[in-house]
Parts: sequence; C-alpha cells; structure tokens
Amino acid sequence: MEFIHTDTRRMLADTIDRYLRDKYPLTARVEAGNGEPGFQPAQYEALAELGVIAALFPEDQGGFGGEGFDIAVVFEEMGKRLVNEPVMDNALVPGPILAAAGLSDAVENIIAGTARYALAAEEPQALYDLTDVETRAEANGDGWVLTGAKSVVKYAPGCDGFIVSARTDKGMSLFLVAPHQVRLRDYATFDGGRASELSLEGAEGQLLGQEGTGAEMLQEAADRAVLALSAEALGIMQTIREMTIEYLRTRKQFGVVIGKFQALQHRMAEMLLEIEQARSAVINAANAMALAGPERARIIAAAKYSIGRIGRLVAEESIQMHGGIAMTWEYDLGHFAKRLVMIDHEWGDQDFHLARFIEQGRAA
Amino acid sequence: MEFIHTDTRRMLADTIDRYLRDKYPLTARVEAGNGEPGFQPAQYEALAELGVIAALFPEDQGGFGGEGFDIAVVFEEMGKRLVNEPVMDNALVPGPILAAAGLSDAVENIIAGTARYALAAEEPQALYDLTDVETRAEANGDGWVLTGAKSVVKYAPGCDGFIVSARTDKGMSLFLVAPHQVRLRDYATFDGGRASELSLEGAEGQLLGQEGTGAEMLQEAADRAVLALSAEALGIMQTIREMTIEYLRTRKQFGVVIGKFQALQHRMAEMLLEIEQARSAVINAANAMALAGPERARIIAAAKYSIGRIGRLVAEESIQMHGGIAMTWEYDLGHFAKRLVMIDHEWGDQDFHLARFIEQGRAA
Amino acid sequence: MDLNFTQEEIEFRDEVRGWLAKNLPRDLARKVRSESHLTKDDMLRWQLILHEKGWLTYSWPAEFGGTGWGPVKQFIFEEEMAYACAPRLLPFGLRMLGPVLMKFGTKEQQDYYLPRMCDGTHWWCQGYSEPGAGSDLASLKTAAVREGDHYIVNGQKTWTTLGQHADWIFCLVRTSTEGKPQEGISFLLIDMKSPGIEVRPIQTIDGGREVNEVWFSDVKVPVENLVGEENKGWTYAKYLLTHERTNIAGVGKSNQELARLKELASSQKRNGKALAEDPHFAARMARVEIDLMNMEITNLRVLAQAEAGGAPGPESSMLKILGTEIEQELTDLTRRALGRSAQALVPEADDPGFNGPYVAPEGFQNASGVYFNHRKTTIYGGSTEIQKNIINKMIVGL
Amino acid sequence: MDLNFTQEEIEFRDEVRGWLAKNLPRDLARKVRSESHLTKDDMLRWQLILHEKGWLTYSWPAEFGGTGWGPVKQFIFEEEMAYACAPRLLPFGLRMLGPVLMKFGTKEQQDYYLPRMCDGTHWWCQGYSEPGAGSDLASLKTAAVREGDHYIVNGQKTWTTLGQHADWIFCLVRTSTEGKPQEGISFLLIDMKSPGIEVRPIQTIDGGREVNEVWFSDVKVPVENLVGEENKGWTYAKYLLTHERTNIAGVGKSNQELARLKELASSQKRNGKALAEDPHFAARMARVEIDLMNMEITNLRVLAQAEAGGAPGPESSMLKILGTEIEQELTDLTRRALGRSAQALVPEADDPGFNGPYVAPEGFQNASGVYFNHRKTTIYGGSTEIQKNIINKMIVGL
Repeated sequence: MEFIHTDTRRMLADTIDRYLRDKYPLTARVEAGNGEPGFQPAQYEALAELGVIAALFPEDQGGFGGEGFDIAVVFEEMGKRLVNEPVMDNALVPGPILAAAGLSDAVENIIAGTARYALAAEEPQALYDLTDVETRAEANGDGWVLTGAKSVVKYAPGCDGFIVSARTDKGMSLFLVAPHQVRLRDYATFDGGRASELSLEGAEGQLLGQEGTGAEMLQEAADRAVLALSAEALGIMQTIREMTIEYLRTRKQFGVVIGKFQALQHRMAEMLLEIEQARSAVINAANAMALAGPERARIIAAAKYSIGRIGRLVAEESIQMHGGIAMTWEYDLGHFAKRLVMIDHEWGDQDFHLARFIEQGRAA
Repeated sequence: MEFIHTDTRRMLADTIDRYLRDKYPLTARVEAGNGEPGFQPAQYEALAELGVIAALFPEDQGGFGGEGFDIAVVFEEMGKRLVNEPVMDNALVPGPILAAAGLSDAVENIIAGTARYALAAEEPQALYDLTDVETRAEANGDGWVLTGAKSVVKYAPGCDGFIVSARTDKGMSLFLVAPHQVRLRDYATFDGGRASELSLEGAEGQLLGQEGTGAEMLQEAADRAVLALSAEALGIMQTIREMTIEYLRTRKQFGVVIGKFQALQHRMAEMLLEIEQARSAVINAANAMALAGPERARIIAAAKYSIGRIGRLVAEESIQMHGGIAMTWEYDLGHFAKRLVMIDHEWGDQDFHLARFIEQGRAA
Repeated sequence: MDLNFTQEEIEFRDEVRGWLAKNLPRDLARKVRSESHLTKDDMLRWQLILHEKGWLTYSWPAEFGGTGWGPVKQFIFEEEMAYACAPRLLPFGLRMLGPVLMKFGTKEQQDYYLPRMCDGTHWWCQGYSEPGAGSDLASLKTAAVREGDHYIVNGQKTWTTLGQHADWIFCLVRTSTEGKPQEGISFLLIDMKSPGIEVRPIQTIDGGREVNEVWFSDVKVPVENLVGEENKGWTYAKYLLTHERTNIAGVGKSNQELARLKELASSQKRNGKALAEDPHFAARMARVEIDLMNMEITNLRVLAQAEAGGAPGPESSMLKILGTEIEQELTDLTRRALGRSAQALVPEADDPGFNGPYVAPEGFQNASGVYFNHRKTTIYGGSTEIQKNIINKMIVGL
Repeated sequence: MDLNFTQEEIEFRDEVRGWLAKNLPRDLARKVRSESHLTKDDMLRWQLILHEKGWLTYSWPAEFGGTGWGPVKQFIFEEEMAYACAPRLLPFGLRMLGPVLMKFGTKEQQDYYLPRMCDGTHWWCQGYSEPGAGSDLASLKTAAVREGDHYIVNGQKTWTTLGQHADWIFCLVRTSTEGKPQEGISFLLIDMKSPGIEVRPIQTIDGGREVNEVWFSDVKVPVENLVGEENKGWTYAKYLLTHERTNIAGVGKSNQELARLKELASSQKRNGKALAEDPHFAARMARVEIDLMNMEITNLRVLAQAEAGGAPGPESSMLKILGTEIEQELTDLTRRALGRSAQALVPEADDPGFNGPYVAPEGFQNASGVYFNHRKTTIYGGSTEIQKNIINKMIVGL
C-alpha cells in the first residue's frame, strides 16, 4: 500500500504546476472562454509539448503513461488552475478509440498536439444516456452514411474529425466523420468554453472497430472522461479551499476576522472533510481503471456521484462564506465554482451515477 | 383566514393541559409503559371523563367534536406531556369504523372510556401497506371465519373487540372479532407502551359495513391516525424545544453557557424553523380532513413525511446538543425523543408517505 | 382555525386575476417566465399600467394615495402578480423609501418625492452597502460633512441594484464618528445627476450587470435632502428593513417556478421515461414541494398575525431563510433537469427576433445563470447567518 | 500509488481470517452479529483465547510482549476481527492505560500491571469524565490530597463504561488548583475494592446499563499508584487520546453492518418487491455505501502515513466524524427497514433458550435500541463539535 505518486508522476505534476503558475493567467483563460474557439490554441500546443497529452497515452500508442493515476495527476493539476484547454475532449476521450481502431497516425498527431478530434455521442433527447441513440448509419458501398443530431459537442470547430455513435442493424457502432461532412452550430458554455450542436444529413462515415461494439467503446471512453472530470474537480476544490481559508483568515466583520465565527468554522470543517472524501473517491477511481467489469463501473460511478454531491456543496458553501464578493466576475472564486458545478453536467450527473451505482451493485 | 382555535377548542386544550400538568407525572408514565398493560387505565378513564375522547367524535355519534382540528388539539396537548394512553389506538381509530357500521352502543362506550377496541390491520409481511393482506375470511352461515396473522397491534390485551382486515372473494373487508377468538402474544414497545402479535385460527367474525369496502374504511382510519400522530409529534417537539432552550441557557462549558456557541445557535435556529414547518404541516393536515380525494391524501402524506423528517432531526439534534445527559434514562429528554422517533414507525414512515405523496400527485 | 380566504377575499383575488389576464402585456410575461433580462423600458411600462389602475401603490395607506389594503389583500395581490408572471416591482422607491418618507419625511419631501416615484419621473436606487462591510452594515464609512447649506459627500457604495438607471439614490452616510457605529448615521437623498457621482457596473458571475458601485467625490447635497434628524438614520433604516420583510417568503414565485419545473420534468426523458417519473428526481421534487406547502401555511400564519396587528417576530427570519432556500433548490433542480444542455449559453435567445433552434428547451436558456444568480438571495437582505442569529436571539435569547 | 496490500500483508490477512474461523466461538459471534448483550464472562473468554494465541496485545511493541505489528497489520487484524463479528476488545487496559504505563510508568508499575491486564486478573475502567464537565474535560473537580504515603480522593466520575465489572480504575484527579485547569491534574491508579468507592449504574435511554457513576469518599490511594509526575496528568491523558484514535473510523464494523442491512433489505418487502429494490431506499443505502467506500480510502491514506511514521493530523478528527456518522446512518436505515416491527422490545430474544417467534426478523430484535445507543458515538471520545474545532484549528488556524 502506497499513497505517494511515483517519481515520474510527481515530476509531471510539478512541471505542469510550474508551467501553469507562470504562463497560464486566469484572466486570459476567462477571456478566451468567452470567445472563439473557446480556448487558447497556443496554450494547448504548449501543454502538448510539455508532455501533458503524451502522459495520457500508453507507450504502445506513443505516449508515456495512460494509466488511471496518470490521468488523475494531469487533470488535478489542470483543475487547480482552471485550465479549459480541450485536453479531455479532443485528446483523452477520442485518442484511445482511434488507437483501438488502428488509426495510429491520428493518435500520433493527437499526442503531438497537432490534431484534435471530438466524440459526438450524446443526443438532444437523451439525459446523459449514451445508449439512447437515434442517429442511423446505413451501409453504402465500402462506407457508411449517417443521419442524426448530437448535442453539446465540446470544442468541435477546428477538429480534424468527429467520432459519432450511430445505430445500424447490428446495434450501435462508432464512425469517424470528416469535418466538412457535419454541420455545427456553436455557442459559449456557461463555465467559459465552447460547444456545438452537430447535425449529420447523409454524412459519410468510416466504421471504427467492429460493427455493433460501439456501446463498449463508449463506456471505456466514458470511464476515462469521468475520471478526468473528477480529478479536475478535485483540483478546483483545492484551489477553492485555499481561497476560502485565506478569506476566513483575513476578512473582518463586526471587528473580527470571520474565521473566528464558530458557525463558519464548523461548516468549514465539514467542507474540508468532504474534500478529503472527494480526494479518496478520485484515488479509488484512478485505481479502478485497472480493474474490469462491474467493480470498476461501480467505483467510477461512485466517484462521479461523490464529485457531484461534494462539488455542489463546495461551490455553494464557499460562495456563501465569502458573501457578495464571490458573486462578482472580477473575483476568481466564481469562475472556479461555475466550472465545478458544470462538471456535474458532463458525462452524467450525480443522480445518473447514483442510479448507475445501484444498478451495477445488482449486477455485481 | 383565521389561525386561532375556536373558544371551545382553546378551553379543551387548557383543560387537558391543566389536568396533565397536575395529574400526569412522567415517572408514572414511564413506569407504566414498561409493564402491563403498558398504560394507566385510571388515567385513561380520567381522560375520557375530561371529554378527551368525546372531543374526537361528532355530535351524531355522541361526541362534541370530531373535526380535524379537534383531533389536532387533543393530540398536541397529549404529546406535550408524553401521554401514552391508548386514545388513538383504542378510540380514535376504531370508533368511527364501528359508528359507520352502525354499532352505536360500542361507540357510546368508547366515548365513555368504558370500552376499548383495536384495529388489527397490518400484517407481518407488509411494510406499512394496509392493502397487503393475506388474512382470509370465509363465509360461514350468517357469520365469517377468519384465518391469518396481524402484527404490532397496540394496546390489544383487555380490548372488547378487534377490527380485523381480511380478504374475501369481493376484495378486502373489515370484521369485528371478539377477544376470546384471537390469540395474542404481547410485549413492550421501545417507546414505553404495549403491543401484540395477533393470530386468528378460524376466528368468528362479524362483517362491518359492506363486503369489499375495507380499503376505503381503512384509509379513512389511517388518515385520522396520521393526523393524530403528527399532532402528538408536534406536541413532543414543543416540549423538546423548551427543554433544549432551557439547557442552552443554563448549561456551562469552557466557562460559558453553551447557548453562546454560535455553531449551536445556528443549529438551534434551524431546529426552531423546522418545528414551525412541522406546525404548519399539522395545521394543513387538520384542515385537509374536511377535503376529499387525492388533495386530502396528498396533504396527509405530506404531513407524515414532514413529521418523520423533522422528528428525526429534532430528536437527534436535541440529544447531540445536550450531550451525555440526554443518553440517560433519568433525564426526561430521551423518553420524548424515543416516542418521537417511534412515531415514524406507526402508520407509515417518511419514505412510505413521500412515495404516497408522489403517487397522489400523479392521480391529482 | 380556518385556512381559507373569506368570500370577499376570493372575489378580490378573482378581480386581480381577471385584470392581470387582460392588462399584463404578453411579451413581458413571457420574459419573466423564462427569467430573461428586462429592460428599463419594460419595467417602466408595467409600472405605469399599474399606476393608471391605482394599484402601483397597493401597499401604501390610503392617505398617501394607496389602496389601504390590509396584509392579506396585499399578499393575494402579490401572489397573483407572481402567478401571472408580472414583472417584479422594484422595491427601492415604493417599498423602501416611500414608507420612510411617510413616517419620517417632511410634508414637502412627501409631496415632492412620492408622486414622482410613481409616475416614472424618479427611478430610485439604494445606497446602503459598502465594500468591506457586508453583513456589518453599521460599519459604513461614506462621509457627509456639513458645510453651510450642504453636505459634502465622499465615499463609495456597492451592490446598488439597477443604479445605472437611477435618477435618485437614498443613502446611509456617516455624519458623526462619536459613540457606537450605529449612532452617527444619517439618511440622505441624493440626485444622481450631481457632479462627483460615478456609477460603475459590477459584472456578476452569471454574466449579468444588474448591480453597481456608486462613487461619491465631493458631492454637494442640499441639507433639505436629509430625512428626519441627523444621526438618526439607523432608526429609519431598521424601520425600513421590517417593511422589506413583507412577502419575503416568495410563495407565489416559488409555486410558479415549481409548476415550470414540473412541466420541464414531464417533457425531459430518462431511460425512455419522463424525468418526472424517475423515482429519485420525483423524490427531490416532492421534498421541495412539501417544504413549500408547509412554508405557505407558515406564511399565512404570519400574515394572519400581521392582519391582527401583531409585530413581526422570528418568523420573518424563518421565512427569509426558507423562502430563499426553496427558491435555490428549485433553481438547482431546474438546472439538473436540463442535463447536458444546462451548459449552453445562448444569450441571443432572449432577443425578440431569435428564432431558434435552442439548445435547452424553450424558456430555459439561462438555467445555470439563474441558479448562480440565486446564490445571492441567501447573502443579501440579511444573510442566512444573520437571520439565524436573529432567530436565536429572539427565541433562545443569547 | 498503490491501494493494494502487499503479498505478505495478504498472507497475514488470510492467516488471521483462517484462525478466526477456527477459534472464534460461534455463540459469541452470533451475539455480536445481532448486537446482543455480552456478559463479563463472554468478554473474558474471548480475551483469554486471544491471549493464548499471543494476539491480545497486538498493538503493543514487542519489548512489552506485543506482536510488534505496524499500523497496517494492526488495521488488517482489527478489520478481520470486525468482519468475523468477534467481540470488541475493551480499550481501557490494553489500548489506554497500557501505552501510558509503557511510556510514563515505572518499571515496577509495568511489571505489575501489564501482565495482569492481559490474563484477566485486572479488569480496568476509566475515570475521566465528571458530571457537568462534558467536552470540557479539564474542568474536572475530583480531588486527591496528599497525606503522608497516600492520596485521599474525593469526588465523582461518570460515564464509566462497564465499571461495574472493574477491579481497577485509572483516574484523572485534581492535585492542584494553581495555574490553568490543565496544570493541576494527576494520573492515579485506584483499586476498586478500596473502601469509600461506590459504583452506581446509569440506565441509558435504550434500557442498557453499561455506564456508571463512580463515587469516591475519602478513598486512600498509595502514592506509588501515581503514574509519572504529580500535576502532569494532562500530558499523559493527551498522549493516550492520540492512541485512542487508531482505527477510529471503524471501517470493518460498518462494512459488516452494511452487509447485514443489505441482507435485511433483500428479505423485507414493500409493494411486493424487496425493499432493496425500492428506489428511495436503494438510494439511501447507496449513498451511505459510497461514503463508506470513500472513507475506507481516506482511512488507508492515514494508515499509510502512520506506517511511514507520520504524526496524526486533522484526518483523525475527520475519520472520527465520518466513522460515527456513517455508523449512525446505518443504524437508522436498519431501524427503518424493519418498519413497524422496530417498535417491539423483546429482550428475552437474547436468552440462549429463546425459541421465538420473533416480532422483527431474527438478529434484529433491538434495532431501535442500537439506533439510540449509537447517538453516544458523536458525543463521546471528543464530540463531533470538538472534532470540528480541532479540524478548523489545524487547517484554518483560528
């Protein structure tokens, strides 16, 4: 039993931390998140150069990591500084799917930061359920033709390809679709980022992997995404924790620092305790990536549920303890809180994952 | 709109309050609750003489009340002093069923306090569901023969008759069964009272009302019981409230009265606020007794859910704020807390009633 | 004990409801319903419609041109406004300054200011909070120094809602540093066009720009703009705070929000079933609905007390806490019911010409913004923490 | 990062598990599983079985006859004991007084007392709390006045768990009223057979009689029964409190309770379906299970720190809070799963000869009692409020 990261991972964390501290100011991040393309391409490339993306892939795919704890370390560090570069959406999630389908050139480019892909899986009518798919794919000679719509595809413009889930007669499959084959309508996201509604009207697609294996491949991607989001949320919580402690220590009201008020002290203690529970949930999820079957699914679901519940608590309590200042755009806290809450809206919220946990328990 | 009770009801409340204050010491109540028959027959008769039972019945049945607010006033006062005489179980619940079946002599005796009846409706396999009935009744000449088992029938020994729910070919019906026809195995209850497992092995029974109308009659009785329990719980909460306020004002720790600790102050404020919500729930339920259909059912279910949720909060928080002393038998608080929590185990707990509320909302 | 309205009250309710159905402009109701941004013109338009009917000053005593309605009728009126999705009336003039002038102002002040806050001539805003003061209102520092016939005002106010539209501001200012902090405060009316005033909008985390900082640099204010006596401003402010408490529970608004949420949850699907049928989500909706049902009765109890002339007790603070928490929970559930689409920010969906398609269902384009915006409700107007202090003080007494 | 035990640790766990399967008497396990009352004989019987194996003093250093196991092995041992439903070992001698004597006692005291607390000769109890002191332990008043070779002890202790069985009591007593309250406290060993001691049982709300008041009237205690220095008792008590924190989270016990609850919920029926399938109840069970899963990792993190020689930080307090709240929630769910039958009080169901029928399902005759009994866990051993103060102090620093 060992709860200290390997030297390699600690070095990676330090490298990311130092880079972000020096070169990733929050103001630029917030500004970029409000415009197009919703992130800072130069930063994305710089992170790739730093090895951030390579750390998410195993050696046989051209990376130097790819395990659960690699993902956790990278995203926790990025969460601390509220990074909104599309590392998860355009690299971590699509990369292994493309690798599994044998598209190693694409994966190489992803790792180098020179290509981005996006997964378009969730449909407008579905509440987080990746199997609720109405998009159809029809065979057409060697290829396939897809028709349907996908919702809230993050960081879609500028991607080199879209991985789209669609139904065929043999169940659900994943297809690679070229950018010019899809129609995008894009908009900002509430936490400062960019997303698109994507529609396919007879789009040409290339089947990825075996026909009918889409659900499995998606679940694999979803588990990675949930781990990444959970670790990012943990990083965010740590920054909020530091900001709130600092505020309690310095902000005066009625002639004393507010951290002296016992009612706040006890609520702060609860928040601190819950953040430690969130940390444990992330560690457990990172570890579970090496497991298989319902045990892994249970732990991953438990993590996202925990992050959702605790994330809301941390966002709401930190704002309440700060008071009015936390409601302003200029004060950093709100941006962290917003991202923290929006994480609950990606890849299934706490209710979705609690239900999944219960289901998997029956299966186990 | 008027939130003050009528003069009659205020006089009734004062009368009960004065009587209980003078003549109903907690020590005797606790002692009686640990022995047989689990209550104090002389007290029961005295309460009947005082008009406590008559207040629960309408004039045409020989009482002088019987409305929702009569029930609420009586049980709130009894709750304040932790009365465990079987006014609900042996009078309020069975009385109107017997009245509806035309047994006016029995009702007269109930009101006079000279006869007691008990409803035996819930079965061992059922979790509060009164329609989950396996007891069977077979016609036998003019009468009926019943076979089955009923669970946790409160204050059964010494009753003059049992109202038993049983299935016939036409659905569920209620039957009056004489005491010598049933077998009782009785035991103490955790909150200081008495209950029995009741079994029927070919017991003779008399059909009450129309065959197949048992479910309706039971629901009517259940609504009355829920209102009474909710009002009793409110009375208990008020006493706990006073005890806790007094304790916070006088108990010193670290050199100051503990009521000065802001963390406790804020929790006390929450508890006080929730007790007011419980009071509103009881008022709403009392008022709803005059309504019909799903609207009444919804409000009654909402009240029991509220009482269950708030009751647990009040019991747990008051004990925690008191500390060790609240864990002792000699200190009064624990007895109030125990009854408050056990009320959640009678006539459906908070989960049961939340589900019922949701169902009725769909029906409405 | 009788929870029902009297026949007269029911008729009154029907009258209000009928009038609103005819006279509330559809476009305004639609905007309110979807929690879209209201312009100054939107708000003034509605104010003048009500003024013409004589209902704008529904809470004022008859002698000042009000309706003379008691608390119950006022409550019914407010609830019907909320159910109909009428724009909320800004409280600064009508509910805050108005009552203070009626009680403590001179005849001249009353005659001058009261009609003008009704007919749209004067848009009022409030200058109470200061940076660094927060819940500790009495620690305010904005100074008014008497020089001849004027006060010279210097300092800064913050959280001034819709101050960018305002013609006048009523301020608490420090006229003395003697004694306890509460003792040197005065209540001053200041023309926003006075030289030396600068309004700077504060952008809030939901992206909105409703609140402002107001800066005062050597602003000259005539002494006749003082309300009541110098250094007695704290008394007037406290008087005003108790008036602000009316209908603090927001029963009507929350009931309207709940209905909207139920509609949404019936149309959203999870596992092929309506979200409203999902047991977990249904349970969360039911819990908040029951809290709201109970609060509605608690609110009626307080109202009946007020109607009978009783003073507001700790129940006001309870209703503030409950009302805001229920509202917040409803915004949380609404956001969650939208699933992934709650992330989308489509501000142009508010534009009259916008023609879709939406990302989230129509009327819910800004649910996350609404959720975050509502965080303020437990902070301002006496934070939840302050209300708990009050409840404890009034009941436990420590 | 590696959450798994080493091969050696896994073999150790299997060894413990195997031994327990063979050596833990069935009747004791059954009693523990159904949370029935254990007699003094029950507890001693199990203590001697462990003693013979050499595992009774599993937490002691090898030099004092312990196993010398590190924190991880100790934890594994404790968890296996909990899973197997072994009777809990009383901490008073083995985990509390023992370590204090090893650190601060004389050689004579060590040689005399340590073996006797193992072989059943001395049953120890604890004399810390006093009426009216509660969480403010240092305000204790029981006085020990030196007279020649003896201290004369007068006063009263309370909450003395199983004091009715005890041969000896270790006490905090006041030997000086100078300075801060903490400064005049001494640590004294007292023979319970001494004249002037009276033990009075306290009945608790669940009907149990596990705790006692202990009264001292002019009790003569030889000075050689003083541990360490006079007036330094507070230091020893604090040292002891940190030792008491080991495995405070009770992961094994809660996991065992959860398994029991799941079994119960699978056999209880609501609407013809198992209660475990009821979405509301399933959600409540899942929530506590997830909290417990997370706490298990938090606990392992603390353990790994301890194994590496780290000092216990605020995590100990967090584990105390979490562990007791999870335990309480499990007792609440168990009670609720029983429905109406949780009301029944059938103490004779504990008797060996009892032969049913039960009211509640077998093994759950006292669920309401267990629920109420567990209220104490957030009060004693440093209440939740005290733990929150500690967390705040250690992290925020105010």
